[in-house]
Formats: sequence, C-alpha cells, structure tokens
Amino acid sequence: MKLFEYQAKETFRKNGIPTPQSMLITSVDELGAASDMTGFPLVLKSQLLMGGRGKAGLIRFVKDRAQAEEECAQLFASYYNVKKILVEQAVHIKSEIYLSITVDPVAAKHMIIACADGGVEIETLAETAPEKIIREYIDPDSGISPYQMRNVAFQLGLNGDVMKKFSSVLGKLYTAFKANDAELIEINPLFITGDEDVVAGDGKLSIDDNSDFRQNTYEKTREYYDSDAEYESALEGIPYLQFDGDISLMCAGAGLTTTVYDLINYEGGTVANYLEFGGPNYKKAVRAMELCLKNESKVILVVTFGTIARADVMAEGIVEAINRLKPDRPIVTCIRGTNEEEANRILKDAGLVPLYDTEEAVRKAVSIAAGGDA
Amino acid sequence: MKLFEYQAKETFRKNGIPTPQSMLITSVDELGAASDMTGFPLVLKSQLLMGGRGKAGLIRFVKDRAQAEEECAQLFASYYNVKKILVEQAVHIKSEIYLSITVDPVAAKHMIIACADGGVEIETLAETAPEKIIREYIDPDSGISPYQMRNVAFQLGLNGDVMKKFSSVLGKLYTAFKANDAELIEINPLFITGDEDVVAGDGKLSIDDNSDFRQNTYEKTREYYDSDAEYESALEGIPYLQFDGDISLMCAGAGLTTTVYDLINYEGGTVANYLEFGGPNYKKAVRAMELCLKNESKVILVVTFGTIARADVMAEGIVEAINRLKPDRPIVTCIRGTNEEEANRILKDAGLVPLYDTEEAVRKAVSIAAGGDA
Amino acid sequence: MSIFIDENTKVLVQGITGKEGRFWTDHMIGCGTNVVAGVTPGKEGQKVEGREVYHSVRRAVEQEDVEASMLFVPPRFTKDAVFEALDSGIKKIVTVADGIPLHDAIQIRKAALLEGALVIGGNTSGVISPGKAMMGFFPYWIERVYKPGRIGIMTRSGSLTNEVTAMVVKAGFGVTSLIGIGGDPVPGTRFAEMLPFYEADDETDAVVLIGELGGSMEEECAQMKRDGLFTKPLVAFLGGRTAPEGKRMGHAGAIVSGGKGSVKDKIEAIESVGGKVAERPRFVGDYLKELLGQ
Amino acid sequence: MSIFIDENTKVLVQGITGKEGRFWTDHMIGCGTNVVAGVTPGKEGQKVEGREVYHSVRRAVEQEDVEASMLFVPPRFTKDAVFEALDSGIKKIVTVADGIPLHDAIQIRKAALLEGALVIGGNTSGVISPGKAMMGFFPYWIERVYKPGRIGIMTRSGSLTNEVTAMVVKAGFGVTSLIGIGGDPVPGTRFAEMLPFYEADDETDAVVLIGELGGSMEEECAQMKRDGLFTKPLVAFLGGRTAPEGKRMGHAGAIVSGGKGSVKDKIEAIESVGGKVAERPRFVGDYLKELLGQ
Repeated sequence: MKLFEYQAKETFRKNGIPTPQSMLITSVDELGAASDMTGFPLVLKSQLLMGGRGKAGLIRFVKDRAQAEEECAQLFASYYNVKKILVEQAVHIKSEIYLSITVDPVAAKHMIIACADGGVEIETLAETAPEKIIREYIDPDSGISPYQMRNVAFQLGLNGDVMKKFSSVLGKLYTAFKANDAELIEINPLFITGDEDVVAGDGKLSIDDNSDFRQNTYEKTREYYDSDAEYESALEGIPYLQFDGDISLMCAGAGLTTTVYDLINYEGGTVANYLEFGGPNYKKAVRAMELCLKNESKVILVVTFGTIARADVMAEGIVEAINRLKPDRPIVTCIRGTNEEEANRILKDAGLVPLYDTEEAVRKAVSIAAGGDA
Repeated sequence: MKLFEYQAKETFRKNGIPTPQSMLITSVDELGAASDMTGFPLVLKSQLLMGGRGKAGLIRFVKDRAQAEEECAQLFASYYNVKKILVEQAVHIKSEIYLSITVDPVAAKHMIIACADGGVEIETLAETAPEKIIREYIDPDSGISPYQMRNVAFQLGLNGDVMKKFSSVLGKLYTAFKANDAELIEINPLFITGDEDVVAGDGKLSIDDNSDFRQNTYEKTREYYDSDAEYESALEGIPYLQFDGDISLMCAGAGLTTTVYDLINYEGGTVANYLEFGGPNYKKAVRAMELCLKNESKVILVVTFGTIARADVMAEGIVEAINRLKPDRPIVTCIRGTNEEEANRILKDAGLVPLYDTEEAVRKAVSIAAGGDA
Repeated sequence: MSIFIDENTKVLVQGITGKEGRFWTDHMIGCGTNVVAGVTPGKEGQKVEGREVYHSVRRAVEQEDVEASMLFVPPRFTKDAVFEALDSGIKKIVTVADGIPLHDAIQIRKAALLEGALVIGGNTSGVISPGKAMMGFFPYWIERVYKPGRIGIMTRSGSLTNEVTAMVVKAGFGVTSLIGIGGDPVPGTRFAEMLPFYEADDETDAVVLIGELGGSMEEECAQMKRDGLFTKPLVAFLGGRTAPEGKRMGHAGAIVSGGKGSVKDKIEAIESVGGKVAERPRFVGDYLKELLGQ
Repeated sequence: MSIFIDENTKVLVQGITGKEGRFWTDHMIGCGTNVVAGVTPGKEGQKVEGREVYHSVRRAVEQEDVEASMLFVPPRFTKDAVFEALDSGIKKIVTVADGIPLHDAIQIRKAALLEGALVIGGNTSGVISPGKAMMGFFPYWIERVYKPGRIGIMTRSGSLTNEVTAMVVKAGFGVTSLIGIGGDPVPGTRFAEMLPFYEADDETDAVVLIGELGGSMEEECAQMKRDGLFTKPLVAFLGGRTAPEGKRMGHAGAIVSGGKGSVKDKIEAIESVGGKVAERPRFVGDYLKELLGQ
C-alpha cells in the first residue's frame, strides 16, 4: 500500500525526522489557516499517488495570499481530481539529497540508496549516472549501526554538523522502514537548508500488503485507487488492473494471466481488464465476473490450469455467476487442472463450449471482440 | 546492580508478565491497606538482596490479620534490618518452575535456563541433577522466536493452554532481559496456579553496571549495600569489599589486588577491606584511603604495578592523602610501573619506606598487623 | 539422481494436522514421497497417515531421521517455522505459504544463506521429481503434465507451470525435477542457485526456466551460463512481454520500473549466452527439440 | 614468528585523534609498531604522527593496506567501531575500552565468530610482541618486564601481568607474544582460542596463563591440552585462591557461584593434563625452569 506524501511525513515526524511546517487542506477555504501557520512563501502540494507531480504542474510555489488562492483553486479544479493539498512552508534550500531504504532480494539485506543529486528520479540516475548512486547494505537482524549512517553521510560529501544531522535522519528513517514493514521508504529530496538543518522535502512510504495483519495504521480507502473496480477488487484481495480494451480477463494464476495478456496482444486483441482469481480467490467467480462486467468489454475470457484451485469448483463458480449476473457478453472458457473432466461437464451442461488449449481460447476471444461469432 | 524483588516485579508487570496482587509497605501501619488489597491468606516478603530469604525466615505465610500484624512486626524488628516488606496475595499453586535468562560467554548467545523443579536454587540443581536443567540458546541479533519458547515449554512437560501462557511469559521475560541490559533475569519460582495461570512468584533482575548510561531507572541508594563503605565506594565507582580482618588493601589492578588478598591469607594475615583504585580511579588515592580508614584495620597496604596508572601520580596521591587524612595507622607501599623511580623518590621524601617486591610488602603488612614494627 | 528430493528423501511435514497439511501429506505419500513424521505444536501423540506427530521439530529429529521439511504453515508463522527447521539442522525446506511478509522473507533468506540451506518458496507449489516424490501440491495425477523424463524445470508460477510443462510433455519430453521457487519478491532460493544442481545431475539434459517480468533472476541465470557454471541447453518462457511499464502484473514484485526488469532485457541476456526464449508456451517444446537435436 | 602482530603488521588506529589515541599511537610507533593510518569520523585530512586520518575505516582501507585495527574508542561506541572494522574485512582487532556493556560484548563476540576474526578485549592492555610491536598500552619501557624471549603469555589482567611477567623475566626468560584477552565477563576472544597460535609458533617454548577465579576459560585450556591440540608446557598463575564464595573479587564476572569457577577446580583441571599452577607469582619462573629442563 502506497501512502500519500502527507501520510509519509506523518510517519517521519512520529519518528523524529524533521519536516517543513505544513497543514493539509481539502478546500480553498482552509488556505488562510494553513498559510497563517506556514507563512509565505509556501508550497501547494497536490496529494496524489502518481509520480512526477512537479512536472505535471501539481506542485506550486506561491509568494503571497492572492497567488496562493488562485493556484489552490486551479489545483482543486484540475483534471487530476485533486482532493487534498498539503500547504507547506517554503524552506531555504542549500542542497538536495536523495535517500531511500528498500530490500535487496539477492543479498537478503536491507539496502540504503542515497545520492547527492536529490530531486531527480533515482531510476533516471541509475541509467545516466549509476556511479553517483551510493548503496549501503544492512543486516536485517542486527540492524543499522552508526558507522553505516556515517559511511553514507561521508560518501555524500557531508561533514561536521550536517553529517551528524543526516546520520540521525538516516537512523530514524531506518527505524520507520522496519517498524512499518515498508517495501520502500524514500525522502526525495532531503533538504539541507541554509541553516544547515536536514529536512524531509518529500516523502514516499509503501507498506507491504502481506503485513496487513500487523500494520493497520491506514485503511484502504477509495482515494488510493484510480478506479472503482480497482478499489473494490483490492478490498476483495483480487489482483486487478484497469485497461481500456475489449477483452476482460478472468484467469487464475498470476503467471498464466500475464501470459494470456501477452497472447491477446500477440493476436491483435486488446485487454479491458486484468483480473486474477486464482489461489485464495478461486471460489470468488461471482465477484470476479461482477468486476469484469463493470467494463465495457466485448467478451470475458476465462483461462485456468489449477491444482488446489480445483477446475470443477471454478466451473461451478462460473456457471453460478452466469446464472446470477446474466452477463450481456459472451464468455470463453479454458479450464484445466484438478478435476477438469468434471469441470468441462459442468460447463457443457450450462450451455458453454469449453476449450482445452489456451491459444485457441485466446484466438476465440480476440475473434469475438473483433465481431466474430461467439 | 541487583534489584529488589518488588522492583523486578515492577519490571515484570511493565512487560505484561503476571504477578500476584501485592503492595509494598514500610511499616506495620500500612498492613491494613495492603491486606485489603490482597485478601487473606497472604505472604509477607522481606525485601532484602540476600539469597535464601525463605530459609532465613524472612518470608512468612499468614492466614489472618492478627498473625499478619505479629509476623510483620517481627520482620521489621529482625536482625536483618528489614526496611520494606512486599505484602503479596497467596496464590493457589499447582506446580513451580524455574526460569531465567542470562548470557553464555562461550557461544556468544543469550541463554534461557529452565527447570520443572521450581523454587530450588539452580546452582544446587546443577550439582545434584544437571540433567533436569533445560537450556535454550538465543541469537542476540535475531532474538527469540516463538518455536524457542515452545521448545522450552514442551521440555518442561507443559501442554495446551499452560504451554501457551508459559511461552508468552518467556517471550516477555526475554524482552525485559534485553530492554534492561540484564546480566540475569530470573523467575524462581514461576507458579502454575490451580486455574492454569502462569504467575511470577519471585523476581530477580541484575542490571549490567556498564549500561548505566542507557539504564537509569533505579538510583543506587544506600539500601542496596551492606555497609556505608560499600555504598560510598560504589558511588565513586571504586571496587570495594568489606571484610573484618586487620589489613586494609589499597591496591591497583583487579588481578593484582586479588593476588595480594591471597598472599595475605597465605602469610596468616587477615584482610579488613579489598579496595581497588587502579584504572580510571588511580588519581583517587585520597578518597580510597578515606574509605580504608573507616575500618578498624591495623595497617594499610598499597601495592600497584601500573601503566597508564602512573606510579608517580599514585605516589603523589598517597602522600597527599597522608597529609590530609593524617592516618592513625602505618602504611606499607610497593609502587611499581611507569615512572616508578620518581614515585619512590616522592614516597621517601614523605618519610615512607617504599618496597619493591609484592611478597615483601605483604609480609611486612602481616607483621605489622601482628604487632610488629612499622 | 533427482534434484532436491527423490523417493528416499526423508521428509518431515510441519503443520501436518491442519486441513491443508493432512490433505497434501496424503497426496505426497501417494506420489511416492517418504514422509517420516509430522509436527504440530500441542499435537504430539497423534498420527496422520500413520506418521507420528511431534510437538516440535527438535523432538521430531530426536526420534526420526529427517532430511527435508515441508511447511504447511500460515504466512505469518512461516518465518518461525523455517527458523525452527533450520535450528534442527534441516537443509532442505519447502514453504508453500502465500503472503509471507516481505521483511520476514528477507530474514528467512538471510538465515538460509547463513546455514547453507535451501529454502524453496514461499508462494510456490513446491518441488516435484515426477514418479518419485513431491513436496508441495502439484497435480501429479495429471499425466499429460507430470510425466517423468529428462528435462529440469524451474518456475515462479503455479498454473503457468502446468501450462508450460504440458507443452514440454506434448513435445515428447518428461521432467526430472521441477523446482517452484515461488512468486514472492524475495524467494528463499533464486533460480541461479539451483542451476549447479541441474548441471551436476546426470539425468537432466536441459533446463526450462519459467520466469516473468521484474527482478533480475533470469539475468542471473544468463550470467551463470556466461561464467560456464551452467553448460546445458536452456530454454526460457517469460510472462509479461507486452506488460506496460509501471504496472504490477503477475506476481508481487513483478514490475518493470525505470526500464529495469523488462522481459526485453531478460530475452537479450538469455539469448546472448545461447539460451532460447519461447514467445509462446507451445514453442518451449520446439526449442527443446532443436537444442537437444531431436 | 610472533602471534597476532609483529613489526610488519599493518595497524590502523580507530579513535586516533583523541587524547588517549594520540598518546598511545606515539608509543606504539616508538615500540616498533607499523601504524599505517588512523580513523576519526569528521577528522579526515588531519595527520597524527605523520599518519593520515580518515573519516571511516572503509575510506582508510580504500587508501591503505590494513591488517589489524587498534581501537581507542569509548566503551559505549566500541560495538559500532568493532562492527565497522569487521565490515571492512579486518580480522584482528584490539579494543582496550573498559566498560563495554555486557549485551554489546555478546554481539561483538558473535560478530567476530561469524567473521572468523579475532577481537581482543575489551578491558585489556592489549597485545605485545616485545621488541617488535604493540597494540594497546603496555609499559614496554620497563625492561625488567617486557623483554623479548620465548615464553608466550595470556592474561586477563593489567597490573598482575606486570607482576607475573617480571617474575618470568627475573627467572631468565623473555616473552614472545603477550595477549591480554581482557578482564570482561565476555571477552571477544577466549584463552583457549589463542592456544593454537602458540602451538604453531616456533618461537614459543611454553605458555604462561594468568587467570583468576570465575568463568571456565582455564578449564577450556586444560581441555585443549587433553585433546592434544596444545602440547607445549603450560604454567598458570590464578588469582583468587582464597576468595570467599559469592563475592565478586577481581574483574567483573570473577565470582565463585554454586561451587563453579573456583580456583580449586581450575587447578585440578590444569594439573590433570600436566600443567603447573603457581601459588605465588614468583613460582611461575621456577615451574618454567622445571618444565623446560633449565
């Protein structure tokens, strides 16, 4: 679960990492109270999960009240559906640093990534100037040691008081990384101010969904998702991606669903949505089809090849879904695996024409989407 | 620093380990309020740091108010100088377990020690029935895992709900062990009650003095020490042990002081006090001599062989101490090491007769103590 | 010779008394697996499929010879169960749990590396040497998929593995050892770490790699081949060729980000060392025929 | 050959710009030690005794060959400094800090074992190969104590070591390598772990062990001798023969408790394998003469 900037900064503050003075507002009316707190100049930061907010004009530096109100109104009215703006004190910046912590799956360690060129996307830098990227590996059991914080600071060219303040921020960021079961925690940019303070200019925090049982600070609300279908599927725990093509995928197995997605593209078809109802969700055929039907797709393609996810149970689910939802579009099925004979009997009894080969099923769906016979 | 039972139990409760209902009292007057809380029967537990309180009659099981008042008054009036009594609810005990955590210096791990025969001294058991002692080793970085708690529980023969409760207590005890920089944390006995609850019947917690800078919950007050001299030396950080012989040791170096102690015994002398003013204390000769003079010893024996602890600085200290304290007993010196020539000149100038051989110095001190010439 | 397990490998089942544990223990035995005992805390004295159940792995290994442990344990308890197995000296562990917390997974892999153990999973169907033994839940009863033979298979997927393996069998081959390293972002064991075992196995003629977008595991395999540490024919099938950048498609962690982890890069890496990458599952069999000169 | 260090060993000094660090770096160089550089965070660019100072061990080892590190670092920062040295691959570390927290000491020793490194200390005077090199603060200028020769010495003490070594020298011997493992309850390296180095050293004829009540380190040495892993003459001097039970006398952790750790037991253990235990420091020289046939 990816958090908004203002939430990441809440976590930073809880862990003692300095952030600029700020207030979250949901309408232009609240701007006065916010600017009383931050003073001018200030920065209006649209709270959206997308990257590149700066380039998209969603972050505005304003000098006075009049400008603030105008730009704030613009942001709330923008195409991007801005619901919340973080009004933040403008800090006098001497330099900017990139700092993040994630995991290294090969070394089985936590990995600190830092760069003296803050503000830029680290992925871009990895392409253009990989030698500028500093990495420090942390043993997940013994945790970070002060010398490792200093190692990063010295490699960044910091010294004296700033070195000490940076090391302290890094130590606290690491504490937050572990305590929040973070996939990624990032400060980009981390400001070094004119007063030699070290302050988090931005904040990203992505929490591992598998840790939900021990991490429940933030509820999964609609605002974290781009579409209703993505939100609803997330609540169900069903992997779902929104596209805008013709074929709704309702497949089982992450790898197989991705493969079907590829095959559709090879055959010249287009995908309306990616939906994976394998694993723990294999009994959720009704709910899955409901999500597919929210799209204006022309056909639903069901491909499975399951083990625990028994073919007969899935077939029963499909038939039940058809009976209950009365879908307005054709359904192509290719259900294999444990009890596949029984599954195909069930499908036939329900008037479907089960297929047995994935490519054949894909071609059939593409043909239907192109106007061919069901 | 060894804590009192009531303090160890405070720590237990803070960490979620169940303890019987109890109240600490400092006079018989408070008994009523305490017994109102615990009900009868109750246990009166004298708060002393010595072992074997039960055998010494310092723990009393009482049935009613009258008996409680009588026994309580006896305890406060006893030879052992009881200042505080823990009034504790009497628990219905089904069985007793021994449980402690300490460090294993060879394996470099934390070590859980447990035994199904609670209540007895573990050292005694180590002699008589070592096969009954259960040990579980914990990596100091990764910490305790639930399977290790269960391993101990199953070896103790626990099962079902009691197994789960015991495992929980062990996990919390481990947390307390680490959080308090404990040398030893011990629950002996750990009660299994008639209701299958797991409750700490007693508590020992010894905190590593080297961790004082990060462990300052309890102040070192007089009540932790047997004598004024031990208390005052502890405040100074000077290792000191009280004996009742004739010769006050004022030596430098833990190993050398112990060796001088041995040599005095070999020569038929007796030690009044062991005092080690080497290392960081080597400039504290005045304070050290002051502590020695608190004893009714017949001679003060100074033996050193120092490096950083420079011989000349020590000699100057001795001379200053003599000038300021005007000791009423002879002083034998044997000061060697860095700048020893200068040291011996200083001692001679002050009218002392410096010796150069430890055994010679010891014989001289023993002779003086036996009435010989200084 | 088989990789990881064969019919002689002495297998312990942790979580044997649970519904899933019982069901698949039955199937593992049915498949030929030498299950010697089980563990469920608090259930010592019970039996499952005639095998003794112990309170703990330590008590089990005191009574039984154990070489490998199969975990049917919920994700949140998996780290503890893996640590327990490692602590008893078990060097082969399979965990099928789907949903192991990332930070636990890092600690699991670290512990495995430290102990020199192979932890396979989580989020996997497990390991199967068709006709000999299985740890996990493969539909070994589907004969057009799990036929014995001389092809090694490594995979991140479940259903896709059935799909691709069926194509391998359709082409006239069979499988020596199939290792499902699992779809988690931090699997306990990585593809490249299994290659030396396939290299040393006389009964494996070639290896099929079923990978996907994201991560660097396929590139690591290419590097092994480049370094001469793996010399047998290598055919890969990689899901997510047409996946758009920035979307998490497939397993957790399968994402193309900042131009890294794209299937295009992986194809280049594998082909640059003489491996083949099949565009469709069906082509895997064709490439095997080509490389093995059949 | 010397144990641990000789005049060629390249030594780094962590905490070199502190008062103690500067003072003893000067003395170490005066004693013949090959000090190559120093480390103090934030002080890079300075020089101490002509040696470059670096911000970190990592930066030092990038610039200089380093084989051993000498720590003049306060006790509460010692764990971090040891970890820093280990992280840069340094396998010989001496820390003189007196007052290292017990829980830190456990982690230090664990890390050292894991890395296969020797961490000597804390609470020690260090290590000296008289006439060649020193790491720590031995009064090498006292010639009646620190005379080169063919006797190896291991000790937990400072002043007592001066006392006993003076007796060894008085008896006509000298010292090859003196290792002060330190007086802490959990030293980074234990007596028995140094014995193989003395065993392998052609220039060491016998070893003197300066121990005390408490712990089991002397018994571990006896076990090494029993196991045939140490075959040279062994003479021990043990403080605390007459120490009463239950009193902490000597170094931290030196306590007889529950009948364990008594000097009596240690004497039995050492004598049972042919070692000698001197009742007085003076007798150490006599026993050496006896065992070495002089």
